Amino acid sequence: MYDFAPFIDSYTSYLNAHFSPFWAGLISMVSLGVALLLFYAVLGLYLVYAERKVCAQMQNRMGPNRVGPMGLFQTIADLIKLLLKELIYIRNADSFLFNIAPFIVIVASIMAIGSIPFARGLQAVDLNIGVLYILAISSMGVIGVLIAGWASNSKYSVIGAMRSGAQVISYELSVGLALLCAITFAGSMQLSEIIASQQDGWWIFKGHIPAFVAFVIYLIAGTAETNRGPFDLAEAESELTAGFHTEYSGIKFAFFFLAEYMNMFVIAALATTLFLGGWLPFHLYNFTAFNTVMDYIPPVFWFFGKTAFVIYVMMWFKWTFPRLRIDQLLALEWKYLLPISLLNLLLISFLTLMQWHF
Amino acid sequence: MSGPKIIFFILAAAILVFSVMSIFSRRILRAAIYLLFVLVSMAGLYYMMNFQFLAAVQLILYAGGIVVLIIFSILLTSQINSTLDPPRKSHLLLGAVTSVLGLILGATTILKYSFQASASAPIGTDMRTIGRHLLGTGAEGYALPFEVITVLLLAALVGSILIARKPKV
Amino acid sequence: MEETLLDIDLKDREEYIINMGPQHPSTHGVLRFETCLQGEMVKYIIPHCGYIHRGIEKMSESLSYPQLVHLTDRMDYLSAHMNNEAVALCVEKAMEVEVTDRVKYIRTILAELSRIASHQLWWSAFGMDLGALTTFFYGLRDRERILDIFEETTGTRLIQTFITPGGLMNDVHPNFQKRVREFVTYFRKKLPEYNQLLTGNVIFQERTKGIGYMSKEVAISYGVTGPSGRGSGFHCDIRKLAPYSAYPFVKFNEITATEGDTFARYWVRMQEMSESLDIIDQLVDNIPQGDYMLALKAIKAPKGEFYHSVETARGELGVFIVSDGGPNPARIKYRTPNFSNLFVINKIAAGHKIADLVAISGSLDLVIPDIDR
Amino acid sequence: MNIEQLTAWVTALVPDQKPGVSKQFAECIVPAGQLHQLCKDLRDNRNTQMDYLFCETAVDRKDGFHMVYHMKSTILQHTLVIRVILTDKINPEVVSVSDLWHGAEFFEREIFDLFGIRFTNHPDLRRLFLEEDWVGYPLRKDYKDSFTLER
Repeated sequence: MYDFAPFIDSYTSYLNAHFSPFWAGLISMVSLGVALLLFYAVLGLYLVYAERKVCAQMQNRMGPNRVGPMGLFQTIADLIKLLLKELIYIRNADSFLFNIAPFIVIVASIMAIGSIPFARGLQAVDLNIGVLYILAISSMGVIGVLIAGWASNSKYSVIGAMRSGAQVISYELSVGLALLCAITFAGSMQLSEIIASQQDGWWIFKGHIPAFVAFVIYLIAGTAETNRGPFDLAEAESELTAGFHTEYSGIKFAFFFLAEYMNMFVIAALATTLFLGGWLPFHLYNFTAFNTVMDYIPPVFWFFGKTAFVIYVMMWFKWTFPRLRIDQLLALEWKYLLPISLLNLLLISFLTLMQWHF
Repeated sequence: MSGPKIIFFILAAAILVFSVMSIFSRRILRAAIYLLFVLVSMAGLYYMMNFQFLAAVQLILYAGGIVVLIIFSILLTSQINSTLDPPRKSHLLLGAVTSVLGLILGATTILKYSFQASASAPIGTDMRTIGRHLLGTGAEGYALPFEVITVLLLAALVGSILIARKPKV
Repeated sequence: MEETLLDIDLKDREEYIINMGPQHPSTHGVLRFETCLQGEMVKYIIPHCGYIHRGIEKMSESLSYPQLVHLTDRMDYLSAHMNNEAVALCVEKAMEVEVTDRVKYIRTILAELSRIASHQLWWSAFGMDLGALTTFFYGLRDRERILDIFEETTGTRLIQTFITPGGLMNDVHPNFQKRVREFVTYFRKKLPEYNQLLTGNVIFQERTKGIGYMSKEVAISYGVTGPSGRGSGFHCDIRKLAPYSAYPFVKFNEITATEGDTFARYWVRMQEMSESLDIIDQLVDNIPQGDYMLALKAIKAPKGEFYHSVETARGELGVFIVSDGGPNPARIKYRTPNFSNLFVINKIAAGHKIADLVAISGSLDLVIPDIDR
Repeated sequence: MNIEQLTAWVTALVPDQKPGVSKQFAECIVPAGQLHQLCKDLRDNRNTQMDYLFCETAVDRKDGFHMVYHMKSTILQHTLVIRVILTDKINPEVVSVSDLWHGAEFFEREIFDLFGIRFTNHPDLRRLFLEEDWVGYPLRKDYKDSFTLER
């Protein structure tokens, strides 16, 4: 039920039947690219909308409610505004790097989205190193931030970029180790196999307390890696005005903005896939009636529901916590998260070796 | 021409162009970014050859690690307006001669060697094989213990920084 | 005497100077901190002021006393009532008249209300300085109620010019007592919410405790008064030391802390809010009947020099009037709290991180027009 | 100490002091030359302990610039006003007390900025509010510029 594989197979076989292999390949690539980009843009816009609504809820406000029903078109209107805005050129800035930085950031986040399984059979590429691939790609984003800060020829930006670099490089370790925990359980890096291994229960439930610890560490480190509050030191607006994107305007600023939200989505989607069973429905042990009803809900809803939950938690962090200081941030990673996650990984390896998980 | 071939040529061209630009760029950070493009294109080539693990490692280590390190050190040491001095004429000439010699040497070696397709079945490069080799104790094993020894290098680095650091005033 | 700013060679190439302000979110106004950094660490700070210097003291020399009260609102615009009161009290002292008890009670209630409003705005902005954006909306939500009360009685919300030499501009609105009482019960419930959102937060405590230590000696030497000084254990509450208006009639505590760090200054202000509620509580039901304005022929200070100070939301505001006996002062000097509170920043923030500088300057609660005048 | 005691104390330190006009506080007019030594004594002596200079200002009077120092002891809770009259109205100069009270450094910068009184031994005597190239000292009574309203 609800398998996308036959649909995609029939599409490719249709292309193969009607076009030469070259054109079939090209059309399938282009259609995939267009679909991903559209998805990316729409999702990014609505994540911004969601953040504004969540933030408003936390702050006893209404949030956007004028443009469209419940303000649904507000971010689209904002995007149009940003598109039409004048791009400011900065004297003495390295214009090539200045212009390319937002693209590096946004390309990194688009590429990461490609290998996330949204539902059964709905995945652009199912690499056998899926998790590693996403880690590798998302580690590229920081380069964009670094050169954006440097090329702006602004002191605030440089400080923001340096902070961001130190932060992302440090927290990548914890993200990686927390993901390794799930990989150790599943015995594979392929995202589809990881999901398949959770058929009889999500890892967060099957993996005892260590899995939960890994999940929490992943959430904290993931939030830090996306430069979001309370870890938004790179753009700490009370200290550095806007950090690395102080000098950006118009669509280039929008790129940074979109990429931030899409990175958050990638982090949440990865958490969903590795710990919360991806697009698998929620099942109660041997409670067949309940399980059948759950099965009727399409996997896409399950996936996006879980991801939305994780994203909500991350927004909740942002709107209730004060920001950390840079030394506290690094101390948190190197003194607490990293040792805990190393120990946790050891524990999980032991659990897996002994087959003690459910 | 098939799709993969087009992509191969695009990647190959990117590697060549960006490596040349990386060498000739006067601005040091730009050179680093061109280097990043070269490395990413190389990762693309690996993907095309289905060496996915290698590609990901290339991205993590080189693009995500080394280039970030390079950028970091540039950020810490140089100013936005500073550009590298143009090379001296004699150096330029010497470099050109050396590189032409190198090109001739490389090209003749490659052209003289007759490449033959390997008869043995291709080794699987999926994660399982790599993992077995890393952690294995048989032939081609012991990779992980070897890698762990490199921690010693890290310890030495940290130690040297500690010793060399200016005392806190 | 330790190293002064001039000793430091500004041309040193190693120095990395960034400007916090005048257009910068951390200074809440047009103030510039020329901040020298070493990495993330602040080496020294040179405050530059004068961006909003309007020459209030010079202007006041050509204005009559009831007129120059209007200018005082524009100094510390968050303590407008107290600023008015300071001038009014000083002129009344010079003229040797005493206002009715009704005026005293109303002045005190208004002053305490604006103290709460001011602390609320400070709390909101302080949370924002530390990156907790939600506090801003909590603080402003409740502050709005005070401003509504002000608006009903005085006609304006921020700079009221309601207290004037000889009494008040007008009598209070008939709803005043009822609405103040409503506010007190409302805000008593809301204050714990503030603590839940920010005070108890681990990150917040880590960011504020032990940061920006100011010893009592430093506070006295620099003349840091108000909650900032009291956070260092400096007993400087004019309401206690030299009670004026209705303060002799009420029981309240002077809040002091001995830690002297950012958290102590924060804590003092939070306690002061509930203390102010207590003061209002004791006064609002007992406002006596009487005239709101003394029948004075002319408001003229006799020849001489007069000094009076009041406790505004930020500390000691002193008014020094030199009079030749005419309708306007020969010289008027405002000893404003923020002026003295500002310059301690280099002393207490040097050696901390940039983020701490923002926290420390937030905890000093600076209102820039009050510095420049 | 009360007003009489304080005045007597200052008289003991500076015999040629004159009583001031203030009815509110103890006030003494002292010669400029003895100001710094007097302030130091007042601050450090156990009986006076004037540790808190809460206001320092200048007044432009007919007989010269009056420097008015309001000081207070936070321990003994008594207040004293010291006044110095600078008769030179063109280039007034007085010794700085910023080494005794840190707060004075900035009061004095403001006075320098607006009255043009020079403070000797001041660590950082620059204009505080006005631009470095501002001509004149606005709080002087004879200050004139093109845009001040005349009354």
